[in-house]
Amino acid sequence: MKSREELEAMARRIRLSIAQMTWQSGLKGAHLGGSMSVTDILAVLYGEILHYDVQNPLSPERDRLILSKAHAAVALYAALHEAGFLSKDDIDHALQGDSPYFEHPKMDPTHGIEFSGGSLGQGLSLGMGTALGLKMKGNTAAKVYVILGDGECDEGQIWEAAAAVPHFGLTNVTVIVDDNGLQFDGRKEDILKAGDPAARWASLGYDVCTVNGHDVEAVRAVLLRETEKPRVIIAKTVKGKGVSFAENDVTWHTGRLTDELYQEAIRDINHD
Amino acid sequence: MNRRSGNWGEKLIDFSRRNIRIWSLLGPGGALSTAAMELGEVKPEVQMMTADLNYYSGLKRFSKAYPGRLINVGIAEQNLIGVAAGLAKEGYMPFANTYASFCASRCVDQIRVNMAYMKLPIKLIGLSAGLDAGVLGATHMAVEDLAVMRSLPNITVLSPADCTEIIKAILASSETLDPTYIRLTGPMNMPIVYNEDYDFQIGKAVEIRQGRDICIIATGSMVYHAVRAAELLEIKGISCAVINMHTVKPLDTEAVDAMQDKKMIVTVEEASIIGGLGSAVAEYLALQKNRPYQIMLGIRDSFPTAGSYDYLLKQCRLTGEQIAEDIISALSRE
Amino acid sequence: MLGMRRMIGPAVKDIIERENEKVLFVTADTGRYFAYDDLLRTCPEHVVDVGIAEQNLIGASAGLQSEGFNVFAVTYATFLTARALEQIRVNLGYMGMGVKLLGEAGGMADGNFSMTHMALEDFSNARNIPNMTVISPADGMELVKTLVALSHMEGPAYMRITGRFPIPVIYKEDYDFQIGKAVTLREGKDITMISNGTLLGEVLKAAEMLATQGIDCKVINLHTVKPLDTEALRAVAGYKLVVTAEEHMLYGGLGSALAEFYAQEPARPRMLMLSVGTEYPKAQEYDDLLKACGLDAESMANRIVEEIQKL
Amino acid sequence: MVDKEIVDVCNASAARMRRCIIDMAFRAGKTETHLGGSLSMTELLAGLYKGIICFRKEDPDWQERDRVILSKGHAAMALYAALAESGIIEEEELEFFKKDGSRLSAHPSLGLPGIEFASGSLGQGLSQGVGVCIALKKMNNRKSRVYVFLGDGECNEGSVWEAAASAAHYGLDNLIAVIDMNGLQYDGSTGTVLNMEPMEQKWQAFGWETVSIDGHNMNEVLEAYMQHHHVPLAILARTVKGKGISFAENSRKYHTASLSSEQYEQAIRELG
Repeated sequence: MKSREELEAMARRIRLSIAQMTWQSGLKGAHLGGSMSVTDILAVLYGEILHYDVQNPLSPERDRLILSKAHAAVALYAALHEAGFLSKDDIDHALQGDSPYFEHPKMDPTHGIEFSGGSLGQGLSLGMGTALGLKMKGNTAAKVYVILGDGECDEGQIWEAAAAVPHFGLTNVTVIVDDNGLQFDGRKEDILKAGDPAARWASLGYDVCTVNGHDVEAVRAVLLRETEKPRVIIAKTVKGKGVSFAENDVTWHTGRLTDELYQEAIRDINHD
Repeated sequence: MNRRSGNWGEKLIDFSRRNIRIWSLLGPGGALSTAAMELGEVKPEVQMMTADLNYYSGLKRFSKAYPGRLINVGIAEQNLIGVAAGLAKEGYMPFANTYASFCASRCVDQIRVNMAYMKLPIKLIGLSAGLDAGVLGATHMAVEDLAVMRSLPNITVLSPADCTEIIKAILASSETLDPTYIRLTGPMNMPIVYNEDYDFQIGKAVEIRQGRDICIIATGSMVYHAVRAAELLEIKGISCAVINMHTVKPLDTEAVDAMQDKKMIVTVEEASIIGGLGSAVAEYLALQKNRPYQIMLGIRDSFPTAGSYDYLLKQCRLTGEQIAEDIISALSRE
Repeated sequence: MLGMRRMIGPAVKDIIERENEKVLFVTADTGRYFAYDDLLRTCPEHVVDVGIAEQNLIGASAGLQSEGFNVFAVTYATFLTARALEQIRVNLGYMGMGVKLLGEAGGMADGNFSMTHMALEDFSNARNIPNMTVISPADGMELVKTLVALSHMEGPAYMRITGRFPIPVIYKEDYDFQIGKAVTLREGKDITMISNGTLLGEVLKAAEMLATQGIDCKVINLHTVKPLDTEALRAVAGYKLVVTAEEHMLYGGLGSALAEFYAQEPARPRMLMLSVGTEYPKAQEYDDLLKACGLDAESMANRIVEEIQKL
Repeated sequence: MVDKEIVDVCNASAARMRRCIIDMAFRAGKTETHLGGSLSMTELLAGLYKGIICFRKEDPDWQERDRVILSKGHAAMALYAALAESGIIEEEELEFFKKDGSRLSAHPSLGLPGIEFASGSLGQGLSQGVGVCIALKKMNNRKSRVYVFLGDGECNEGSVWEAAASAAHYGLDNLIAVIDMNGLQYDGSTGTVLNMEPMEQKWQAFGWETVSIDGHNMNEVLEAYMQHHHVPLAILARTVKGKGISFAENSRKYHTASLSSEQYEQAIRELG
């Protein structure tokens, strides 16, 4: 098992890559806020939880990770780089020119990207179908992880799929909600209150737990806990986490990093 | 996953006259069921899927014969496509069905991303396309589905003419990994176009009837009515070819080219005249040097009032007699 | 650098204050894209945000409209016309609720976000719904004129907002805008180019390039894709080539609408349909996308010259 | 307790409505009609139209009317019977149900007095109701209330949950969703097709008040309608599909069915 420090160091490297890709994207900018909020979760997943083999990326036994909140693509690219699926070169060219690694991930399982994304609300259905397919094939080794945004849970399709996962007995599914409390137009609370999200999932038959999404050990602990039911982990996070000027600021949903801001971001991340 | 070779020639399905009559009696649902049973037998990767229309789609028999191979996601069409995508990616070949009016509208974004963009081998079957469910009102009439599916890239669009062709189309679609939309038009006791076995190939139109003066290009249920119209026109001395354009996309442009010498081209479809087969033919001809005059018959740009199938066909002027009348009046205009 | 969409918020505010206080701005978590801040501050009672729930956006808009409001329902063009297509079909098409849909990032404006955020089938999906009016304004002035016209219009409509910053200036002076009435932007006698939206900036440049090669090119702004201005189209049926240019997939859009129309006419001009094509383009910047799809001025001019040589 | 007299009036009305529904179904001949789901909601509609809502039959567009939206549009027969019972349409017009070109189509369409929205495509009515309620609030109309009738199977649709979240977010205390929980959908029991239970917790988790009743007990029905609520209210009415006709009760086959003469005679006998 990796130490807390190792996981945190990995998260820090991911954050630095995110900042770098955002900066090198120039005027385009990138979805910095929602990428930083999901970083620690991805660090734990790729650092410790997910089973994958870079040499054999299509192994049937691999765990499937579906980033439904696909606008956090840069976080995924950075994590895939940590995992060894993407090279440094890939990261250095991401979001530029005709790089295949642009604002939303494009399906490329050999590089760890299970599905294309960009249209919110679709990932849990994909996860459900994948899990069902695995179950039907008798593949009990592979697990399915779906990462949703809290704003994304406005979409009705999420609730169609959410009802179906326990109904089909897909206990190999883990849903992680990156609950950073902000969506494009403002605070979740102001745009569309979620009521009691944990109760929503619980009423459907999930094992629900809430965790500090930036505490790598806590995240690891809930991911390692055995359950009989499909799981939902509501990860309380901070949008823009680690970059002081972007934290909890809705305008940093997408943003551009000038040279100065990039330097400031690097300082912040390294001192966090 | 072991795939049996695609030679349906030595297949289990017997395209005998007797069977053709039985399939016609059972209608599109029965044909789907027959094809599904065959696929269940020879293609282990095939999964049937539905959104609370297990009975309606005629797949009850399949689900009994192949337990666990019919996935019903409930009344949740968007989820239907997403789940199909997940299955497709894991190596299955999902045949998902729901009402054509819903699959071409409620879950277009999901179709767009999973089928058109990711090109996952999902076969989507639109039940009661056109006016078959018209008695249930405009919500259940699928008139824009051809246009919607055609504008999306990478999706093969099939619209078989009778129950025999429905079976052939479904079986043929299982031979490719192309995302495919199969549009089932026509009622129970569906008129028979093909009385005997014939060669069906995706993308290859069938000249059902030869003619000198004009050409009717029809698809789906309208092929039968087009033949009927051609027979009526023959009596009036107008010699009329009929083409069954069962594959609306990709369009068989060679078949259209062969008709360019005709005085007039008529397209007939049980679908909106905007964006469907008529439009596909017009788009192609628009780029040619000498384009024949074309009239486009189909459902005018409106929602017909609810009613029985026969009533609606008449309301939309899509019976053989009405098609013949409209052709004659167009000829007199031209 | 978001271009025309940033004009929506202020324009709607203006309409509410000066023209029509029944107007509501209903959005699905994309209000900020439309610079609605000022609108939100000065007339918050005119703003409704339903969250990232496009299907609910349309249903709720229909409910509001049925109670006598004039609703502008605004979000990404592709999520309106794809995710919520059935709700549009039933509420706006079938029931005829006069909700006005404003779709941002029409065409490839947000192309760097990949095809999920490009609206490349929106003309097709909107056009085949009965009762719909479909409009794509060419520049800032036309956008404002369209919004005002829509706020007074009865039936349902879809407005597509295209392009990035800077918005090309198509109209240098005031002109008469009417829904359904095409505008001739440039006279010419050899061929006709028909387009709409900000792409007209490229089209006009292409016409200039063609002029230097001795090809006299008329340019028509067919801002209303449905209903078609049949009079204007008949008037150019005698040209030796009618070129359509659109930020849309090849099938089902502006070019198809014209092909359908001319097919049934006595005079049927040869057409050339310039479009995104039959494959989704790769995600990249807007200007690069135009080039990749052959929709920049130079590629269009070259393609037309090639076509004319074949005639 | 509700006044016994009102209960009796409403029950009598429900009995007449059942008779109308059976007549309509029988007159439709061989075409199948949605018998089961119409009979399950007869008391719910009778109680509403006879005991609760305000409308002016001579002025169906009266601003202060209560609005009724039949989201489960396939139960149109029940709604038509209720409209005839309340004098909004003539009872004679029921004879034209489902006839070619008639105003009484299999699913409600606009043009018939008392129909607020056309329906037939499941999952759309609650959104329309949300829009109407917001509009009423904006217009300071505090009198009108909006009743949306949903099926339990219909709650599979994600769009229902988009609307549910939004109704709670906007605090729509003028909105009442009535869920006809007859436990059967087209393909079988709601539990086997896609389990949505426990419904009560689910609606509560989306921020609604709930009340569970026996949907055939008029006393409970009326009390539920009269319940005060500060957020939107979901009335979860347990009902019997095909209620009142022994051979149709709880039978999936009678979701849609045609009636033979013998069946019709038997149904009339059983209704008394």
